[in-house]
Amino acid sequence: MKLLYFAWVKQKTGMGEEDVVPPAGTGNVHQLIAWLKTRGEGYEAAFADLGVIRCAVDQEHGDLDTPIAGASEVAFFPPVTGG
Amino acid sequence: MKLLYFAWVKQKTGMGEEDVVPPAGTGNVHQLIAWLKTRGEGYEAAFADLGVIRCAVDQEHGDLDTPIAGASEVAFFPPVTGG
Amino acid sequence: MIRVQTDDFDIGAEVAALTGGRTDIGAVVTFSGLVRDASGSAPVTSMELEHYPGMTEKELARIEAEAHERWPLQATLIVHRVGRLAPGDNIVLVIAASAHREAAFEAASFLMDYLKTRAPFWKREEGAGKAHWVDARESDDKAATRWKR
Amino acid sequence: MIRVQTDDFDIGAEVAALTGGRTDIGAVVTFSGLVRDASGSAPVTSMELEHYPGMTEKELARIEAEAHERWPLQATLIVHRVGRLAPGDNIVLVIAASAHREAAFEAASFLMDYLKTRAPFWKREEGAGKAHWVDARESDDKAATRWKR
Repeated sequence: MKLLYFAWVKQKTGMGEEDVVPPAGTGNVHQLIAWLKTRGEGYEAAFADLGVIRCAVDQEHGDLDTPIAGASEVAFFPPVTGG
Repeated sequence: MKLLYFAWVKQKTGMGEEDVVPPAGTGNVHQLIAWLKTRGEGYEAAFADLGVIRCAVDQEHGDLDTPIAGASEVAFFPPVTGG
Repeated sequence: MIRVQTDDFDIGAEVAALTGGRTDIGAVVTFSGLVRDASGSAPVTSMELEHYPGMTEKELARIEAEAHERWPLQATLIVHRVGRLAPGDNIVLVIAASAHREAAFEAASFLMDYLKTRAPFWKREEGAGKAHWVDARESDDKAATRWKR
Repeated sequence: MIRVQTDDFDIGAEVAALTGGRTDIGAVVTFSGLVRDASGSAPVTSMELEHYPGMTEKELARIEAEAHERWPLQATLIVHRVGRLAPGDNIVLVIAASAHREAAFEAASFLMDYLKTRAPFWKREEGAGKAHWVDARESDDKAATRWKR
């Protein structure tokens, strides 16, 4: 599974993207974040406040409950500020 | 006093503008129209339906009750259709 | 700024003239109106735009001033063409520039609603050998009442 | 049509491309967003626009398709720039063309509200030696809820 990070989420994790294999039983976005936070300080900082984290699963807007089974790409970012 | 006519009001009166001296006592737009209608068929046709006549006194939107004392220019036209 | 002219206008050049060299404008809304080839079911092959010189300019200036009273606007422009036009030709251009988009959108919409119901222009459409003066639309009067206060 | 690009755009040329040769368009509304020289009280000397390639295009296409479902539109265009921009530079262009002005105004406003809250772009402002990611505005979320149905 490919993970992508944008804006300050990218700055805090220290990378724009990475390939990961989450442990069995990682069923939704919330569980994926919980696992990521065990992987180091950068992730802990990035995901400290889930109220300001937005996500997309296979390039569609999702939320903490969105299933990730079979997903090939999950992205994390702050609320969008384009336009 | 200068009178101006626009769009189909101009076509019906047969002229774009004219100088007139209304009779004493012609105090407002409605009285001016009443007098104009005595001046010929073209005026009668132009002012047959006052519901579709708009006017301006000295280049400001007016209505049938607008005074014309001292006015130098009164214009008659249909509802506007620009834009 | 307001202009009444027979010549066409260039939207990009007009926007550039309003915003050029400025860094306090965040939002620009333009409205341009064009001649369509049909009015209801009747074909339109040409259009004649008549206006009331003198009053037109005063009325457009008044409409523009009222927009500046109602919204924080950095710049506005109203350009209206007169004379003979063909389908596809530009008729009118309104531009509203502000720091934020809400004011720019509302002001441009307001300018058009007021122009449509207050500025002394009249359209005469020609097509299929017939010519007729365009009737005012009730929907335009209704749109203008949105801004009453 | 949608485009994501580093290059600037020309509003007049884009409108001409959408309306050229057509006689069924009566109203064109454009919105352009520009970089301002200040964000609140903080000076802005440059801006970096990041986006999510792939998702951005999908999201913009979805927003555009939704506008066409809601209003009778002859043509629409969304152009969004990415990369480094300076105060006064264009950021985004939205165009909506319709037979009548109500649809053109509403669709352009809708496109901007949805773009602001759904399209994956992020702004980073730099000024006075500091850089910060722009916070999302509550007013943008509120504006977008106008269109909920």
